Amino acid sequence: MFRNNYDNDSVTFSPQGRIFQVEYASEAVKQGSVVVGIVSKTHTVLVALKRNAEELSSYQKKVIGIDEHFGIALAGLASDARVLSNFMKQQALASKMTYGRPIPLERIVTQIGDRAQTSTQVYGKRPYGVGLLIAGVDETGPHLFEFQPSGMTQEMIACAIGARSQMARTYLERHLDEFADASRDELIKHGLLALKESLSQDKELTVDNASVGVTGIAKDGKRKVETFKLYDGSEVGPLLEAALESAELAGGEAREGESMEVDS
Amino acid sequence: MTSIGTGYDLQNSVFSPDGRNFQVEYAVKAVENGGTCVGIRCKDGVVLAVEKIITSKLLKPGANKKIATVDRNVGIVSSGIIPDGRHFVSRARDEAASWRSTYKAPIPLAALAGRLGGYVQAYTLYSSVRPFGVTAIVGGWDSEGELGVDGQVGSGPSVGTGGKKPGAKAGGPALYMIEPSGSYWVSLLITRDGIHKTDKAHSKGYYGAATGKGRQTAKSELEKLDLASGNLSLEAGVKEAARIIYVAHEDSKDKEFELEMSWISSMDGPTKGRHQEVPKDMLEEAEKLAKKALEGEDEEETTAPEGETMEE
Amino acid sequence: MNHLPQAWGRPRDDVYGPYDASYLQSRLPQAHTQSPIVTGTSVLAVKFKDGVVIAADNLASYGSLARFTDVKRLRPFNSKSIVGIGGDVSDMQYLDRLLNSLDVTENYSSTGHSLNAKNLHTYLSKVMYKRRSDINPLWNQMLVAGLDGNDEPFLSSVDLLGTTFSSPTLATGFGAHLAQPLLRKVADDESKVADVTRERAVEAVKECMKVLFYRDARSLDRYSIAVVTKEGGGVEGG
Amino acid sequence: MAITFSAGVILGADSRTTTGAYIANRVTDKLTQVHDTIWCCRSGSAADTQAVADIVHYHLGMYGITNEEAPTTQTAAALFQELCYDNKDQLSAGMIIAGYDPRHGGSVYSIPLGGSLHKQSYAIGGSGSTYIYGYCDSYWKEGMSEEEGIDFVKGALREAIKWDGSSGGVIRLVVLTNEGAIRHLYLPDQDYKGPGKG
Repeated sequence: MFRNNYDNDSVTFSPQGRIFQVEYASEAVKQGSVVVGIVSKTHTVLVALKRNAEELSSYQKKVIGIDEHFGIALAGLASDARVLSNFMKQQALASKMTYGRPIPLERIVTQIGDRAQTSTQVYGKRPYGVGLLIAGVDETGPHLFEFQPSGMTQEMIACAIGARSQMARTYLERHLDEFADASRDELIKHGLLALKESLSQDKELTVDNASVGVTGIAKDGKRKVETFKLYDGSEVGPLLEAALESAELAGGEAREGESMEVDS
Repeated sequence: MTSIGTGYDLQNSVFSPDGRNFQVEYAVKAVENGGTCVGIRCKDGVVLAVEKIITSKLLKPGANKKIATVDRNVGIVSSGIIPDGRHFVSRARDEAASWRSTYKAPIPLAALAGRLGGYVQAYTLYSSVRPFGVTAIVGGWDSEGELGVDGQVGSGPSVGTGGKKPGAKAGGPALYMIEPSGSYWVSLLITRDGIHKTDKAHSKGYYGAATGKGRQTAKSELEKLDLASGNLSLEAGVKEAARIIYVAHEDSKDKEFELEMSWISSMDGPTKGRHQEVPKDMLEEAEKLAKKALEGEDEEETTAPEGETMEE
Repeated sequence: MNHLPQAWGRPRDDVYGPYDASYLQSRLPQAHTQSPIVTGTSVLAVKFKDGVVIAADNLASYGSLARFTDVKRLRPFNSKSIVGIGGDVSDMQYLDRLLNSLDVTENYSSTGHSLNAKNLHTYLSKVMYKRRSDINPLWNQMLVAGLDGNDEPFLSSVDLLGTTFSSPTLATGFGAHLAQPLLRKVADDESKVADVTRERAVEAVKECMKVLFYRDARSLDRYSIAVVTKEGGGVEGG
Repeated sequence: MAITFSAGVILGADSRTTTGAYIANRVTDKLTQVHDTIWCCRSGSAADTQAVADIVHYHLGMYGITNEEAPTTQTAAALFQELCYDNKDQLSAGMIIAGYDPRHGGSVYSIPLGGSLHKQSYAIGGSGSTYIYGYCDSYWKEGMSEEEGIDFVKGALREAIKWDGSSGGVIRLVVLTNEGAIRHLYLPDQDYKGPGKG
């Protein structure tokens, strides 16, 4: 029934020092649809592929705004993500209330990391079955963090998690050097294209299944932060068009090249 | 691994017939795969260093600090399960804060190490929890000057306090290593200070400590430094720590890594008794020297066999 | 005979009339009635174009007795702000420790986040309001001087009720009556602050400290004065 | 009262305890030991101050055992302050804490009614203290010898006993130095000149 004797709970180490229950929880993240995050010097974006359970049902929410200055994208158990996002909303409000300052991202990320760690060390709890990308702006600029069920959190330049996310990561690694100086639009474009890489053969990005969240440093002097903006449904249309257009330009050449080779 | 299949290793807090606690031993395995950490107690401060293996190109360089600050004068670095390390640090901060709220002064390192050892040990006692998958190095500086009471006002006699024992030493650098079992002075490189009294209050812990994947190499390098003589300065210690991390990394050369270092000096030293990151230029300088030292070693190694062949 | 447990051991109603139990319910919510014992008097502060000047004398009075004459009542916070505290000295020391622990937790990470004077003032106002709502107030009046998120001079007050007030010049305690009118001559509204030099502000505060020493019976001629600017803040004895 | 001097600290007190105008105890010992070389002077409610001193005595004992190091005067002052501050509504306790440790030498702390903590070079407290502010301010010198220190404390206490109805009886002193704690006793019928040490 069990793969081995050491994977029944998260309070048992395997002889190699592994905790299988935590590793299995990471598998739950890989079951979720893919989400991508990228950060530049001025902006940070989250791009997600939404799934619907059946043809006529609505799509599962993948990107959630937490506070004015940051939002999250999730892959895995959505209900676990809701627990964490509610917690983050509370903490963000508490920071605003007590200090009148937007909560520093590193701090909120550490807090959920510490919370998740607890459920990997105590019997009767299970690890969270969700991975998160946390993107936002604070006093020290734009940031992107990855959160894993183990409680591990890392600051990233770009990241993709969820089903088939390896392809998106390959895209991100290939374009890594372009992100720092990318404009807001370019960053969204990269996000969507990375996401596109991870789609299965029969799927395409549409206004129904793509979500984009953006925040960044505001251009006009007084307000420092561009409020976290979530693009869903028809709003995604123009972003998608722009991205696919540029992809066709680049992709078209490549395909031509390929066919040329075949011809010769 | 004779334990596997006997059933005594399936639960924490269970002894095997030969008196072992396997779950704790397995936790140590988790540590042995972690990035190498080194701590050096110099005559005028403490250095902490860690090898951070770069697991993905997408990680933000220079971010994701692994050395944490506790109160103002203590640093902690750990090898093993990183989130467990964060839990450990969080507990250390709580202990330091709790000490402050009772005694209105910073917690002495010996007391902090003792409390943390107790905390970690408690996680080996119950089947409802698992042991910590980390070995942590705790380094800091106990203030050597007069300590006031937090919040006090007034200044006392302007001529200074009377009757101070001349040459009475207080405070100084301290370094401890806490393992998954909760033990914190059993170490391969523990040479207790023979000059001073060896009770808890006068113990400063280890001269040098190393854990993680490259600990064996690091320990033998530490032993070469003759730390017990108390001659190594903090500045030199920073360079040695960097070099040791580089040497210890040789075994996993194929993986790229980032070096992170922090230090704590005396009250009149460069960090004024605070735990801080080693300044960037100093870190780069230390890295440069470390690389040079490594190259030098390689040359020796490559020339030596050549020499042999020549003789033949 | 009445068998209710509440009536056990009490005089019988039919013989002595209904029992007056009102005294049993006379407990009010737990209230920590307290009043300040060892106290500090006024704190003064003036904004100028690059920062804020703040001052308070070094006296802690015990009633009318000038009991402690070496009490520093200006408390720097992370080199960007200074809090001047009047009122109960034991509560001032509590606040000092509170700010100390806040500073420790704020410095756990070295990634460049730090609380500015405005954040600090918001925090203190919540602390003060929470304590007054618990009917256990911290018996103090405070001025928070420093720079806000845009590096503009910041000056605001909080009192034992959690009331906050902001103005280019502020004074607590006796100073609110004696010094504030004089300080308003330097800058009576926010638009004038840009014309006030550091020297002018320091001079005005020193003049007011002198007036207060002459007219406040709980004051001392030794005081601390501090100037906070972008370059940081420093307290000096005077 | 307690003072710092060149080799440590000296604590001194009269010995009168009153209930209203009646002298309940004419040979009270108001100088209480809370650790080897950390002592305190108690004023205010006898019950309250004894209870507080007992609690601190316990904590300092535990501190010494668990940390394998004697507590400093600062540790004692912190514990006293916490108790007096947190329970200010219930307590009527004015404490002076004086102690010697090799690290800090002699230190004197005063904790008046509200529970604030003041580091001082000398401290006076209790009902009689109001009568000797002038005396102490005039005759105080920093870094006195032991003999000068004893004379200063005795002189001040004699004034307090003279003018304050609530002060009286014998004068008790404790001298704390690197050598440890030494008690002195001075009796009114010997004009406060003896028997002295021991």
